Amino acid sequence: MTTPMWALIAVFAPLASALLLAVLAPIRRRGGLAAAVSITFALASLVGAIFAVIGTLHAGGSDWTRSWLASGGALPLSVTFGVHVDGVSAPMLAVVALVATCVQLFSTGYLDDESSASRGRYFAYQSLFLFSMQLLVAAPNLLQLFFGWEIVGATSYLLIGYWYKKPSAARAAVKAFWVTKFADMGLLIGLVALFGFTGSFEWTAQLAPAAATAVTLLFVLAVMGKSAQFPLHVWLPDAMEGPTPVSALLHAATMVAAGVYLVVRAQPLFAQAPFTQHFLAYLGAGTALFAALLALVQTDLKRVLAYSTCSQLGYMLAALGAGSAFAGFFHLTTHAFFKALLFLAAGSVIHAVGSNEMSKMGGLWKKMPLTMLVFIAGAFSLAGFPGFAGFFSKDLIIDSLSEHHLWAPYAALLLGAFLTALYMGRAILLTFFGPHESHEAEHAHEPGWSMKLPLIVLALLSVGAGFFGGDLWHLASLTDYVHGVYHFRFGAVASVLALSGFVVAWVAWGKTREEPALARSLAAFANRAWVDRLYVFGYRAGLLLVSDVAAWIDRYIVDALVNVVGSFFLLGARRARRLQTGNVQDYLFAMSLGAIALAVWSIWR
Amino acid sequence: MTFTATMIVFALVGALAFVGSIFTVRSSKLVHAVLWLGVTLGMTAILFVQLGAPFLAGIQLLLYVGGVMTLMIFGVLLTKRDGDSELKTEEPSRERGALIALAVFAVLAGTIWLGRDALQRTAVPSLGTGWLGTSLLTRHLVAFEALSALLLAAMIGAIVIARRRDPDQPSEPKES
Amino acid sequence: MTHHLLSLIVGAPAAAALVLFSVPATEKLFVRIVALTGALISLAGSIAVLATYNLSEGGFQLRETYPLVPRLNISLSLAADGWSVALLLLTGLIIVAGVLASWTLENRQKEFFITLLILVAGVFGVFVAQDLFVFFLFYEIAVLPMYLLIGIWGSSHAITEGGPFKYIWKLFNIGDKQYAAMKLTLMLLVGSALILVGILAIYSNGGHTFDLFALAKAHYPHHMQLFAFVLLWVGFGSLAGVFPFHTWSPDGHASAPTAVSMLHAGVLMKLGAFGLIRVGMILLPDGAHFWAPFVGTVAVINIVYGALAAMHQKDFKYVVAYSSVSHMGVVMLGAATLNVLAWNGAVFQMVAHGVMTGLLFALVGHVYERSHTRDTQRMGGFATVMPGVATFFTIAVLSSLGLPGTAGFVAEFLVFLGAWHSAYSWWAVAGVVGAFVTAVYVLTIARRVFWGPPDPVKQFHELRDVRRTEWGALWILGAAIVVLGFWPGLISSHIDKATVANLQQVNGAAAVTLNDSGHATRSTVGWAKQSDAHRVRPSMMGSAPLHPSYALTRPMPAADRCRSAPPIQRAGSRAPDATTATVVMR
Amino acid sequence: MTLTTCLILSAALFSVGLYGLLTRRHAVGILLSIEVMANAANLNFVAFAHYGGASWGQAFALFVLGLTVAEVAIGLALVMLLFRSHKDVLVDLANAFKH
Repeated sequence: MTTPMWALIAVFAPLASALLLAVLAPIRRRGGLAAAVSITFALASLVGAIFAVIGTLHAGGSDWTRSWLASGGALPLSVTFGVHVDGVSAPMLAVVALVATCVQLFSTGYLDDESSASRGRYFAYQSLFLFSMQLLVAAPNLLQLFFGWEIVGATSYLLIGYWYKKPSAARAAVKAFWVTKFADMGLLIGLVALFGFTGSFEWTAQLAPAAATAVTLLFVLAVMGKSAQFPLHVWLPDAMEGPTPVSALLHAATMVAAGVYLVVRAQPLFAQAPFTQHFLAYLGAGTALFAALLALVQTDLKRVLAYSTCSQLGYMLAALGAGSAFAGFFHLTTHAFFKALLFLAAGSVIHAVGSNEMSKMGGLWKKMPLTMLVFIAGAFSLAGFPGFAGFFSKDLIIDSLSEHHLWAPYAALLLGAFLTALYMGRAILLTFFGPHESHEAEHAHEPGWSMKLPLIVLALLSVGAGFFGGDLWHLASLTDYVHGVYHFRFGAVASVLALSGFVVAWVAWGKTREEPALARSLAAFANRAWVDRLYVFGYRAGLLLVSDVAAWIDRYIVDALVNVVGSFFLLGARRARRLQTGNVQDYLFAMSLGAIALAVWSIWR
Repeated sequence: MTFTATMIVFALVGALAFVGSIFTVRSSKLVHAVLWLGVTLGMTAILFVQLGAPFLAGIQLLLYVGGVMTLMIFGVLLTKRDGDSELKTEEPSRERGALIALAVFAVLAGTIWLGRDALQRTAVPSLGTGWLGTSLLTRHLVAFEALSALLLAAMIGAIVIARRRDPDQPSEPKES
Repeated sequence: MTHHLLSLIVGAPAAAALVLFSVPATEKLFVRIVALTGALISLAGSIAVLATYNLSEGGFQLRETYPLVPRLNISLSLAADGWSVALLLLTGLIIVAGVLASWTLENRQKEFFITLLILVAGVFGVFVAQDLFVFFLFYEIAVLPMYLLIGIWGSSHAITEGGPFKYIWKLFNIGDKQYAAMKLTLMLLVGSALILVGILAIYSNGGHTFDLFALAKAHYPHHMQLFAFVLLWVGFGSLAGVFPFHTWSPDGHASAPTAVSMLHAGVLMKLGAFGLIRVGMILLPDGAHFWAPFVGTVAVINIVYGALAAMHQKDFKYVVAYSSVSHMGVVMLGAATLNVLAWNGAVFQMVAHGVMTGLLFALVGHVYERSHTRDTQRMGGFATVMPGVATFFTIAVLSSLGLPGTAGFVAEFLVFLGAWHSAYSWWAVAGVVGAFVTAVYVLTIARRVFWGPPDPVKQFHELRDVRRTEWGALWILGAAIVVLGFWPGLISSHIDKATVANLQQVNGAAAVTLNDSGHATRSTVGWAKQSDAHRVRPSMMGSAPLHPSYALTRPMPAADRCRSAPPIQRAGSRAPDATTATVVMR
Repeated sequence: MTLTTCLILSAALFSVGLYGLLTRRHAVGILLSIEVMANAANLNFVAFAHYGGASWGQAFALFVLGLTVAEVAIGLALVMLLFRSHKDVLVDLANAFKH
C-alpha cells in the first residue's frame, strides 16, 4: 500500500459509511448498529491517516489524482480530484480522524436518550461530515478544498439542526448556513477569479500582486465566515444549539479550523499578498481579544467555549498573518485536541446536569472527579499553562508576531492570553466548585465508559501533544513553505500572564458566584446582540424589502402588462363577437363579398 | 349577322329560363316557386339539346323535373306552418341581395366580355351518348363510383336525419 | 437496434399513448403499467444512447432520416450529439419519475397519461430533430398539451394576495387554473409565432432547406441575423422563462398538477434555452454576438430577480416556480457568454436544474396532496410526519443553492467560470450573489415547512410520508442529483464534445482576427465591437493577461493538472507591447 | 347562339340564384335557389363541351346532377328536422351558433 492509498482510505472510508447509512434504511434505523458502522469506518479512516503520516515521514509527500471535470476547446479546464499527502495534510487527516472517532464514540453515550432512528440519522451525518472534512484536508487543489468546504458547511447545517423540533436549533442551523454561505461567496468568486487569471485552481499559482491581493482578500472573506472571525462570528455561538459532541467536533476542533487550514494550504498565494497578510494579522488579533472579552461574560458553559474557539482561531490567523504558517498549523492541531476535550467534558457535565447554564451547576468536583480533571487539563492547555500542549503552540504564535514586529496584534494576543486564563478559571470555578446550584447538580454522576474513554484519550493528547512540536515541524517542513528550524523559547511573559489570569479568576470567583461589577458592565456593553441586530436589520430592511419590491413589481407591473394585453383582446373579442349573428345568410353575404373582391383582384390586378 | 332559327329558339328559351328563375326566387308562394323552377329546368333541358347533349337533357327532365321537383313539393307541403303567426325574425334585406347578385353578374359578365376573343369558337360535333357512357365507365370510373357511394350515403343520411325520434328517448334539450 | 434507437425513444411514449387510447379507463392498473412502460422504454433508450454514443468520434450520431415532404425538403431526420445525449437522459428520468409521481391520480388518469406521453414524445423529438421544420413541429407538440394538462388536472388553490391588491387578483382570476393555463398557452404560442417567423427567415435566407446541418453552413445577411435573433430570443425565451416573458411560469407551474410541473419546469423550459442555442445562436452567430451583452444582462436579472421574487412568496408552489425562473437565468447566462465553459455549464445546468426542480415539484406536489394547502405559513415541522420527503427536499434545496456534491454546483460553477471570461465579469459576481440569495430563501422555506416544531394546531399530524412507487420517483431524481454532483464526467464529456463543435460553428463564422499584441478582436459591428474595442479592464486586477478566451484560435498551453507539472506562469508571458490594460475578449 | 351568349345566360341565372339564396327566408326556398345556381353551372359545362371541345364537360354535368340530387335529399331532411324542432323553417331560426 502506498501512502496515497492510505490517504484514500482515510478519505473514502467515511463516505462508504455515509452511503451505507443513507441507502440502507434497516441499518440506519437501528441506532446502535449505525453507530457501530460509523465508528468502525471512522477508525479505518484513522488507521489510514496514521499510515499516511508514517508514509510521509519515510517517503515525503505524494499524490493520487484523477480527472474529475474537463472541458476542451479554446478554454481548457481540467479539474482533478484525489489526495495530496504532504506534511500538512497527513497529520491533519490523522487529527481529524482521531477527534472524530473520539467524538463519535462519545456520542453513543451522549445520545442514548434519542430514538434509534434519529441516532441513525445522526451517525449518517457524522460520517458524511468526516468524509467531507477529509476531502477538504486531502485536497490536491483549491477546488476540491472548496468542495469539501461547502459540504462540511452543509453537514454543519444538518447537525446544528439535529434537534429540529427546537425552534432555536432550526433557526441556528439556518443562520449558520446563511452566514457561512455569505462568506463563501468570497471563496467562490476568488476561485473563479483565480481560474480567470491562471487557468487553474492551484495554490501554487503565480499572480500579479494586485490580483493576488484581490483573490486572497476574497478568500479571507470565506475564512472569516468559516472560522467565525469578527464580524462574521455571530453564527458560532448560536451553533451551540446542536448536540455537544457536534459542537466539539465541528464547531471547535475541525470544521471551523478549515478556514485556518485554507490559509495554511494556500500559503504560497497569501505570501504574494502582503496586504492580505497584514489584514489577517490584525483581524485575527482583534477577534482573539474581542471574543475573549465576550467569553468572559457568558453564563452558558458552551458559549464560553464557543467564544473561546473564536478567540483561538483568531490566534491562528494572526500567526498566519505574521507569515508563520507553522505556528498557526501547530496551534490548529493542539487546539483540536484540547478544545474537543473541553467540549466533550462540558458535554458530560451537561448530560449529567441537563442544562447549559453555569448557574445551574457548581460543586460538581465531588460527583464527577474525572470530568473535572480532564476539564482542568483542557483549560490549562487552552490557557497556555506551561508544559501543556497549548503552551507550546501559543507561545510560538506570540513569538512569531514579535519577530515580525507586529506590535499591536502582539499586545492584543498577550492580553488575550491573560483573558483566556481568566475566563477558563471562571468557568472551572463556576462549574465544578462552590455549592450545588440545582437539584440535578446534586445528583450528577460520572458518565459511562463510552464517554470516559474519549475524554481520557483527548486529555492525554492535550497534555502531551506539545512535546511533539518538533516532529510536526519535521513533517510540515516537507512542504515548500515552512522554512527554518523549530526553535522553542520559553515565553515568560505569556506564562506569567496566563498564571495571573488563573489567580485573578480565583480572587474574583473563588469565594462568591457573584459577577464582579466590571464583568457586568462588560456584559452589558459587549453582549453579542448588537452585531446580531445589525444583521437582522440588514436582512429585514435590506434583503426582505428588496424581495418584496421585486415580487411586487413582478405581480403588479410585469404581470399586469400581460394581463392588460390579454384583457384588451378579451374586450375586443367581446365587441367583434357581434359580427357573428348566427344567421347563415349574413355569412353568405360576407362570403360573396369576399368572392367578388377576390375575383376583381385576380382579374384586374 | 343573320338570325337563324337556332338563334331565335335560343333567345326564346333563354329568356324563358331567365324569367322562370326570377319567379323561382321571387314568388311569394313556395309551390309556385317550385313550379317556376320546373320551367327553368325544362328550358335548360332544351338548351342542352341545342348544345348537343340530348342524353343530358333527358336526365335533366327525368331527374329534376320528375324527381327533385316532386321532392320539393313534398317538402313544401310537409313543412307548411299553421299560418304566419310568429314572424319573430327579420326579413333579409332585398337590396343587399340584389346588390350582391348584380355585382356578381357584373364580375362574371365583365370577365366573359374581357375574354370574348378567346371565346370565339365554333361548335364541334357531339361525341354522342355512347362515348359519354364509355368515358363514364373508363376515364371517370373512380368519380362515378364515388358519386354512387355519395348518393347512397346521402340517402342513408337523409333517412337518419329526418327519422322521427323514438318517443321513449328524451329529445335533446332544446336550448338557445 | 441502434439504428432506430432515436425513433424508439421518440416513438415509445407516442406508441404508449396510442395503446392507451384503446384501453378502457377502468383498467387502472393496466393504464398505469402501459404509461410506465412507455416511459421506461424511453429511459432505457436514453441510457442506451449514452452508452453507445461514440465519444472519441463526436458529432452527430445515430442518424435516421425518413423523407416527409420531399418537395419542401422536409424530412424526419433524427440524430444525437453530446447535448442530446444529456438532455435525452434528463427527459427520460423526469418522465419516469413523473409517471411514478402521478401513479395515484384519481381524475381521468388515462387521459392524463395520454396527454402527458404525447407531450413527452414532442420533447424527445426536439432534442434529436435535425430538421428545422420537424424541430418546430415537435416543439409545438410539446407545448400545446399543457393547456389541457393544466386546465383539466390543475389546481386553483393559490394563496391569493390580501389587502388592496385583492381586487386585481379577483379581476383577472389570478391563481385560477384556467387563468394559468390560458396565460401559459397564449404566451407560449405568441412566442411560437415569433419563432416561426424566425425559422422562415432562416429558411428563405439559408438556401430553402430545413436541414439544420445545411442551414448551419449557409451564410446569412448580417441585418437579417440581428433581426431574426431577436425574434428567436423572444420566442424561445418565453419558454425558457426569460425576464420579462416569464410571468406565465410561476402561475403555470403553481397551477399545474405534480407530474406536469415536474415535466414543464424540468424539461420544457429547457426546450426554450436549447432552441435558442441550437437555432438562434448556432445558425445566427452574428446575431448571437451582437445581442450577447443584452441577453446576458437580462439573464443576470433573471437570476437575481427570480430569487428575490421567490423569497417573497408564501405559496409553496410559487416559491419553487420562481426558483425555476432564477435558475433558468443561469442557463441563459451561460448561453449568452458564448464560450466553452459557459456553454458546458448552461447545458449541464439544464440537466441539473431539470432533475432538481423535478424533485422539488414532486415533493411540493406530494405535500400539497397530503396537506391540502400551499400556504407555507400554516405548515411547520413536517419532517416529523414525513421524514422521507424532508430528506429529499433538503437534497434538492442544497442542489438548488449550488452546493458542491450536487449537480447544481457543477453547472453554476462552470457558468460562472465562463462568465468571468466574458467581457462582463460582473455577470459572474452577480450570479454568485444570486446563488446566495437562493440559499437564503430555500433554507427559509425548508425550515418553515419541514423543520422546526410540529404545528400547534395538530392539523397536519396525520399526514403520511411517501409510499411505494412515489419512493421510486424520489430516489431516481435524488440519486441523479448526487451522482451528477460527484461524477459530472458521466455526461460532461459528452456535453463538452458537442459544445466545442458547436462553438466552432458560432465563432468560426464571425471573423476573428488577432491583433498585434496577440489579443483577439472581433470584427462584428454594434455592441460587440464597441465592447471589444472600448471595454478595457483597469490594470488593478490583472497585469497578467487573462486566460485566453475561445476567440483565440491560438492553441492554449495545455493546462494539464497533473501535480508534477509546474504551475502556469503567466506573468512573464505577456506580449511585449501589451499595455497595462488588457483588452477583454468575448 | 354562341359560347358567349351561353355564358352570359348562365351568369345571369347564377346571379338570380344567388339573389334568392341571400333573400329567401324559407329553407325550401333556399334549396330552390341553389338548384338554380347548380343548373347555371351545368349550362356552362355543357356549353364548353359543345364549343370548346372539353369532352368531359357532359360527364361533369352528369356528376353535378347527381350531386344536386344528393344535396336536395340531405337538404330536405334537414328542413324536416328544422321544422320539427322549431315548428317553422325560417333559416334565421337556426342560429344556435350565435349563442
